[in-house]
Amino acid sequence: MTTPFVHPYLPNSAPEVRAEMLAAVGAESVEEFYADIPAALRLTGDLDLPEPLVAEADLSRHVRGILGKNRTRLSFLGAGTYHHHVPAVVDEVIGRSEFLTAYAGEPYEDHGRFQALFEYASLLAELLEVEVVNVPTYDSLQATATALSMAVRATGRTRILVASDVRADVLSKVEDFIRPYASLEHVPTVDGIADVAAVTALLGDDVAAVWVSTPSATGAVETAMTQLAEATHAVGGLLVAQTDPIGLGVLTPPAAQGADITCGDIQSLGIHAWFGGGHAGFVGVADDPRLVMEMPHRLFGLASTSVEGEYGFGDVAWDRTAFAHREEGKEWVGTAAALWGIAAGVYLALMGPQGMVELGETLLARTAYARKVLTALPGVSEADGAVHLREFVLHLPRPAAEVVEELRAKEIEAGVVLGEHELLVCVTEMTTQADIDLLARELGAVLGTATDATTHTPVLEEVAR
Amino acid sequence: MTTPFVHPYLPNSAPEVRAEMLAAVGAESVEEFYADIPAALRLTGDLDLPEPLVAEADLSRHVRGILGKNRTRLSFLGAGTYHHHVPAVVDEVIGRSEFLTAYAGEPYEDHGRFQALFEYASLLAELLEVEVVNVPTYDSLQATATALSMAVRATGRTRILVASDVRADVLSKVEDFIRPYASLEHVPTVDGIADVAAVTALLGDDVAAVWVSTPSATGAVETAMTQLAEATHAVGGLLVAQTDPIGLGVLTPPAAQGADITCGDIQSLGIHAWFGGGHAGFVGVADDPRLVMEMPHRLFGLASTSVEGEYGFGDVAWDRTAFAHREEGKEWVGTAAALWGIAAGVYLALMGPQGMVELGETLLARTAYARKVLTALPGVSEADGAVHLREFVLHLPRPAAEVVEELRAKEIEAGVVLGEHELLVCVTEMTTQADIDLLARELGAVLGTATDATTHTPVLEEVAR
Amino acid sequence: WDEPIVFELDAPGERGVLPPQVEPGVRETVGDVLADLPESLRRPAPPTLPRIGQARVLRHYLRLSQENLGADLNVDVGQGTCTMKYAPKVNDQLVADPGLRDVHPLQGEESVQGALEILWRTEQALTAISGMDRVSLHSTGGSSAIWTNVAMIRAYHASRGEAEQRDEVITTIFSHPSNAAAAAVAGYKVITIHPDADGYPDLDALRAALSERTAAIMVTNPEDTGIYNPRIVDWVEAAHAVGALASYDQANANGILGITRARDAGFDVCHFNLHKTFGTPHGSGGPGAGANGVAEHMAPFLPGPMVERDGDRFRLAAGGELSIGAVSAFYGVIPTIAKAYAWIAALGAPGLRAVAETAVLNNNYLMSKILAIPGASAPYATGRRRVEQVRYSWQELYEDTGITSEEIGVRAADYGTHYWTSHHPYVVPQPFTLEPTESYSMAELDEYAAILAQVAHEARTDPEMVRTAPHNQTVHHTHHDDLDDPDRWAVTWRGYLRKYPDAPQHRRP
Amino acid sequence: WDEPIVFELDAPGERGVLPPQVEPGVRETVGDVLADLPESLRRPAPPTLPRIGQARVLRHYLRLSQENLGADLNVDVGQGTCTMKYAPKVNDQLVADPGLRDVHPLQGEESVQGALEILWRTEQALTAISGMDRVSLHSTGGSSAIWTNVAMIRAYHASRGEAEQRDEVITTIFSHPSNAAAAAVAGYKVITIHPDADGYPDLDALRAALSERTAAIMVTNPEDTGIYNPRIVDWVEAAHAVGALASYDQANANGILGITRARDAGFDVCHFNLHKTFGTPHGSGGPGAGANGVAEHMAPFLPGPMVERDGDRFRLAAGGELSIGAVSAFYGVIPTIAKAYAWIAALGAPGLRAVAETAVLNNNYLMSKILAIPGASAPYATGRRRVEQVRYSWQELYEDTGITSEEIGVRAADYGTHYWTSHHPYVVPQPFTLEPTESYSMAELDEYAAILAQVAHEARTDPEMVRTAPHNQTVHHTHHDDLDDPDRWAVTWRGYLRKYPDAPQHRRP
Repeated sequence: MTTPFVHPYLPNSAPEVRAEMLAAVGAESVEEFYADIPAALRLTGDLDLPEPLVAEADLSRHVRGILGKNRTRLSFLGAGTYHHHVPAVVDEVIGRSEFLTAYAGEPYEDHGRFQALFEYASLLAELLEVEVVNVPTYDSLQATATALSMAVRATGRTRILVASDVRADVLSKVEDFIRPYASLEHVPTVDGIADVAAVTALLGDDVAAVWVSTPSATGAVETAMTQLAEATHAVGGLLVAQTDPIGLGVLTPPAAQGADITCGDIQSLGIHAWFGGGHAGFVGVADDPRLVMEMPHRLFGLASTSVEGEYGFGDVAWDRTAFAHREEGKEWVGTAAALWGIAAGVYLALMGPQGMVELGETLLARTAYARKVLTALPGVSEADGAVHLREFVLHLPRPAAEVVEELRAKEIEAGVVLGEHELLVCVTEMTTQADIDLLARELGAVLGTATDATTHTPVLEEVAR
Repeated sequence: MTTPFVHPYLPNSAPEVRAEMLAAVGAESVEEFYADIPAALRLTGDLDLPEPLVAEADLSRHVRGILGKNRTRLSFLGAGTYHHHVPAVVDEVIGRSEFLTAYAGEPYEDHGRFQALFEYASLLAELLEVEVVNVPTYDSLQATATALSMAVRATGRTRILVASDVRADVLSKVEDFIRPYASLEHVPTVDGIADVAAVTALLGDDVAAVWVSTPSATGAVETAMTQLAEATHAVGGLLVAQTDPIGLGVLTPPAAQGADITCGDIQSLGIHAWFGGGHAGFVGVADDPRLVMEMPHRLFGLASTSVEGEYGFGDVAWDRTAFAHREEGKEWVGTAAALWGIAAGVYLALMGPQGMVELGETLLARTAYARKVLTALPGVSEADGAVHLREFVLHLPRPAAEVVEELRAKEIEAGVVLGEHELLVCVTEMTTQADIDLLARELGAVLGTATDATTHTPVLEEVAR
Repeated sequence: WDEPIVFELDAPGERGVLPPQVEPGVRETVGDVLADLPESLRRPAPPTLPRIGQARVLRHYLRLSQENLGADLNVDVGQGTCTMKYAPKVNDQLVADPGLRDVHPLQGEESVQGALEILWRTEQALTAISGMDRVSLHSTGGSSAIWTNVAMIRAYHASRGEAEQRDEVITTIFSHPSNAAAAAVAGYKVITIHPDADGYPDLDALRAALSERTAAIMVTNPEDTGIYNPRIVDWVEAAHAVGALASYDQANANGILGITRARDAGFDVCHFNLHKTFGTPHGSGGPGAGANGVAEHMAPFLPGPMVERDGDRFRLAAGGELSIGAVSAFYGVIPTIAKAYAWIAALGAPGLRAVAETAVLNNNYLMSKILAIPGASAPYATGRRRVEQVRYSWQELYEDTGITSEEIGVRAADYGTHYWTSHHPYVVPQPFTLEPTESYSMAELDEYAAILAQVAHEARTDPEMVRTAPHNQTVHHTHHDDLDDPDRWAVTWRGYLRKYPDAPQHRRP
Repeated sequence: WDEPIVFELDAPGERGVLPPQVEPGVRETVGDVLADLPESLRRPAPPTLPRIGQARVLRHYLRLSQENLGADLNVDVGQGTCTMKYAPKVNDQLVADPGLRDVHPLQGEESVQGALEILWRTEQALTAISGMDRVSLHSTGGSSAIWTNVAMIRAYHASRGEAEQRDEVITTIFSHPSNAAAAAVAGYKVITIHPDADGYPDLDALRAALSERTAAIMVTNPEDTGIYNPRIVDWVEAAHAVGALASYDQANANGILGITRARDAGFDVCHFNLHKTFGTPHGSGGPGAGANGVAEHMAPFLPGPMVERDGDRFRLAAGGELSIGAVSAFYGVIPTIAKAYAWIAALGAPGLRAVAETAVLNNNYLMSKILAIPGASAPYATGRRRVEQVRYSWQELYEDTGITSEEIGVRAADYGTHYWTSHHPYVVPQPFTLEPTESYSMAELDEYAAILAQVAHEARTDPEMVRTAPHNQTVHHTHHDDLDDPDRWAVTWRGYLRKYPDAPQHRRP
């Protein structure tokens, strides 16, 4: 140690303590510990980094100064990350040091973590109507890639039919991931949802899976799930349904309509948007060893203990995982997104059955309302006639990118540009009727429609009492 | 219950549960429980309140909407509430459900709370150099009023000499509080600090206490504490020193200079400003039963247990308190500010001796720097030549209220108006050299001084790296 | 955890947090400020605080927190009169907004409109709830608010030249002790009324005590026994008849929110405990907050400044000439006030009424369970319903077994719950006071009653087990006698080291 | 606590949180949206989630949290290779800023300059620390970053037309298992090199394995044994010599921060685990975050979009034609990245070097304590110093007593601490891996070593005590065999109820 650097994160940095420890190990200096690193590889100077902000007050001011440049806005953005309400109790629970800073403890000492994740899986399983749900993986991209890989392995086949409009980022990940084993074939949708006849025509005994996304990338809810399942099963394939559980209080879960593997993201269930960094993926299947043994994730199970009536927990079928098998495993297991799983569990425990029903209704109603008032603007039309949850595509009379820029100047994010004239608009339970009316007014103004833009209301004003 | 009102805060609000409970007690309806309330007193309609925001998301938006109207500013305001850094660990600890929602548990079940408050008292005692510190009372106003009452009771006398410039709010509280027992006599200060000769001249064997404030209301540090103590003790009176512990890493504590009772506020020690709502008061004395038995507050003490080497805790001399004695007690005991005490304990444990020394030096240095650069402006002078910690008074060539308003237009709070031309300016460790330089520039501009106001730097910009 | 005292964690060289250092530019300008201090001011040695790394400080306090039983963790119905209810987490989070947390009370009003609006809206809501004409939020706790009441009463009589003449305050034995204590501190002689034969506040005794010397009656209603005084209007009128004021301690208002209001019974001043009735966390014993409601004729005596609304803007108006002045720093305990506001906003009028009715239902439900335990009783007004809480007695169990209420409490905590005897003095023998509030489910009330039934059963079958408790807590039987002896008590570590120089000083292994 | 499963708390009518309801104006416009759903889409009955009041949900999870042992609570040196260090609370609080938490990834760039600046600054810092030319933060964890490495390697060879030819990846047995696993998932044949006679990675074996079929070597250094490969440059050069790439798993970088850099050893790609080396909390197993550093020639293959700086502004630039595409949703795990940034900012260059040196000092200090316990050893490179962690063995103790490493771990937890055997496969017999990092004080390391010494002592004197552990934890010996049997495992409550229809269903008393 050339110069002593004393810091609150470094308890043993005082010179006298270091000397005592070095003496205990019989070393002259820490240099001895680096004996195996060749001199040519040793860094001679300091790393090229800014001066440290050792005073916490200075660090806080610096970081807050940067983050203060962000602005939240009235937003109609979705496309994978959604602005739903995060109940305070969720943040409280995942902020607890015991959960936040735990890692890979054993079932006895980390009983609480095992139980919380078992409960998460159990709660989500009720929503999905499946019996097996994994400890979360990274995000819906990974979950979908893994789900399709599972289908490939379970069937020993290599063709995958893509029956829905799927998100571009998910598609990109899946393509690169399954490249060594399988290939994707896209079946164009009709009026926003699957073309059952076209899918059926392409099915054969070399098809591992049909991939359905519901809601799709445009927010369309698939209505022909049962027919797709029947057709897929008829050739021995598996139906993989990618979904967002947020609507399942009111919508029939894919598994109840024949989907073999359900996968997707839980960001909607109590996780903040985090600039797109708050995602976690789930994979759910029936309790069928053929599929369960293909899951690469950790699964936490409930077991009895030596005390009558007491619940213990542990890893289910540990031998499936790459922890046990390195390259012989199905995939890998690593630090993924357990805390978001706990968050989603707390969310579902708070929402309960009635909460999920009411939320589903609010989402459907506000989506329908937004479609109605926005397509009432002259020149604005909707891209399809499907049932939509949360998102839908508008066809605009002006280039969508221009419209979006002009509304940003009014601190409104109007939606995601999907095509030259196509705008993907998203509403959630956080988007009130007043918010939607405001968008309609401002969009109308931007499109040159005569509206009563004089009654301009400030954005993000408080809820009317 | 006229109409069922189901709410997350009300578990037993479902009609079927209420019916079951009513049946269990043999009541027809909750109306029965109100049989003792005369009909004439029963409210017939609903209370006149806004519609409830039963959805948490709606409540959050409403409250955030209101609070969003507040703005933090570059501030040189003090006068009782100070902007010091609150270490993250402090907020973490006092945010723990176990501390935040505990109340009056017993020493066994609430061992942690007793220990944390014992430790707070112990840590503050080291800073103050006393052996007894109370579980916090409301604020420095109450602490000072109580300290002076203690002196009145302990001496059986009724005159109190006010030797320092004391804050107007503290004075107001003290006057109203001690009205039944004692009276205050003000001894004008000289050059910001006590006029020892004048105080001595007024002393007599009817004097219960001499009240010194250091730093004073103008931030002046008292240098004649020892002489005041000697003179007071010579007539059998007690020296009551009101102080802010924030400077005691480098300044001699009053008790070490003869003060009999030290009192004040701990807001500076790790408690946010809270718009003036984050205060807690302390009273510290030597372990002298004559004074300790006059303390009305709870005192938590350490005791041995039936297990060798284990520490237990409990109330010291419980029989002093109004809990035990109603109107025969010394004062009252009630919910005051225990959590802020825990916060201050964590703060001191984090700061350690070196932290308090470095902080004290930073405060003294920045205070001196601010006095220097601000009094360098033409027409600006300082009100006295005393040593100052954190606060000092400037004499301005223009009415102070006007100057303050003009600087507010630039999002700077320049200080507290004390007199027509007097401005009380406060700097802390959060006020950097750059902040002070900015104030000097802007104040110069407002006062019409030629300054390089062209190099105007944005307020609250990030720390220069 | 067997967590040492924080001083025992001292390790040379460790730092918990570093403060900002003096900039070179500042040092150049001002020199060595420490060396420049007058000799008498320069502390000769740094304070003997422990030196501990940040992670270890955190670990210390986290472990201590786990050795504590907050209301969030247990079925906290045992602290009757203290209204331990659920303090919603959302309110804690909303209030932690830097826009509230880091604003200074003396900033320009235009920059703190949000804070002022919260104060104004809370005052308005409490005005509606109490029926009073004006509300102040300056008081820093329940007892502090009682003090504010008595200070206003004193100022009122002084303004009429009757300060000397009116030197008595009347209260009841089952009003909160702080009424008596605050009146005494304010210089009043305190007269205490005991219940009548039926267990209700004794109106005849009041009438006998009232005179032109009476400054005020200061009463809690429902009383700490849970009994509502049905003749409260007669009490107030009797006081007014002799020129005295009537002060209403509404610490026990939880069961009557939206049911009846202070003003309707004729009170001149009243107060609420925001941290009790309005669902803010109790903070291990504060910060709380008090609200004082007054009738118009008492408004001039309120502490200043008050928030006024000017159209869409809010501003602070200084207190008038008759104001009692500052009762606390600035404008009251803002974080607590803001949480109370959010709690009221979430519930509204129908919610507050549901709170009251549910709390009362829970209380009577729990009472039926408790009275079914052999040895438990509820003295006074036997057979009548109670409002918000019940003061029970284990006298019968004590006579049968010799086990005291205090011993039962220590043993109950072995089952992971809190239990409290009651405020002194123990007019009710072997007392305990339970107040379930609206926050606990039927299942949780059943659980609590089952624990007390179990302990009462143990008292009869295995009294030694109860007497030697605690058996299942972080710490063992503590020698509390030491704490009453000035030669043996240790209020700080400094005192402990001096008094017990030979005590074992733990250092981690 | 004996806390039930959340489903057992079900109570009809209770609500945990209420969502916003459909406004009358919306309902008027759209009608009954549920009734309008096609039959197949309308869920016939609400999901069977439990109905629980808010306070009870909170209490449930708070109690579960207290049954968990986070790094904040214990001396967490037992999870060697996982770099359990202190995650500063200030970073958690700074990052919780709504300005970061609630922004959407597709907002206009002008409104998210703060988020982009954090990404850019973090990339710059990691570029300096690794010496690489470019850094991407898209990877969502350590193994995810290894996947990104292998995906880029695959894309690189494909761009040169060698995708088919190069179908092998070489790793070492003491590199993290995810290197082998990810390479296999990417379609590669995996060749694993075992140590040489001295315990170092075997260069000759590598040379023998390399060929024109080799796509890459993927190695960890220091390896999970704590041994630094002194011939790492020779390894990289040997790989390059046959046209293969060299991928550096820097999960174990904590001991070499500021000491040596990936680029200096010639690596083409490397990755860091931000949640390990850069002090972000592990979140019960994520979210973590990975950073991929690449040399210039690998930059075209990075996932997109990347942040670019334009003077004072920051913008997102889409990935190019050769990019491997999206590896995660949007731009990576922002909260973790921001915490890592703050950690680096607090320490700077001297701090990172002090971190490395302190971690290595602590590791060797702890090693001296552990090796003093009879029955413990550190196989390979005997007598040499270790860098970041040490893989130890209880083989000798096992031979003496029959007590396994796993049993020791369960018993160690009785003393309030965490202990982990090691990654499979157990090449080192009866392994355990300790990594003290820089976060623990000498006293805490002494405490940890004393606990292991105590358990080892028990193994010799009272083996039954060790074998029958746990004795002092929230739960008792669990029948883990059930979890490997498809007929008996229960992965969800739903599955449990179906498989064990007669199981006792707790309801609170």
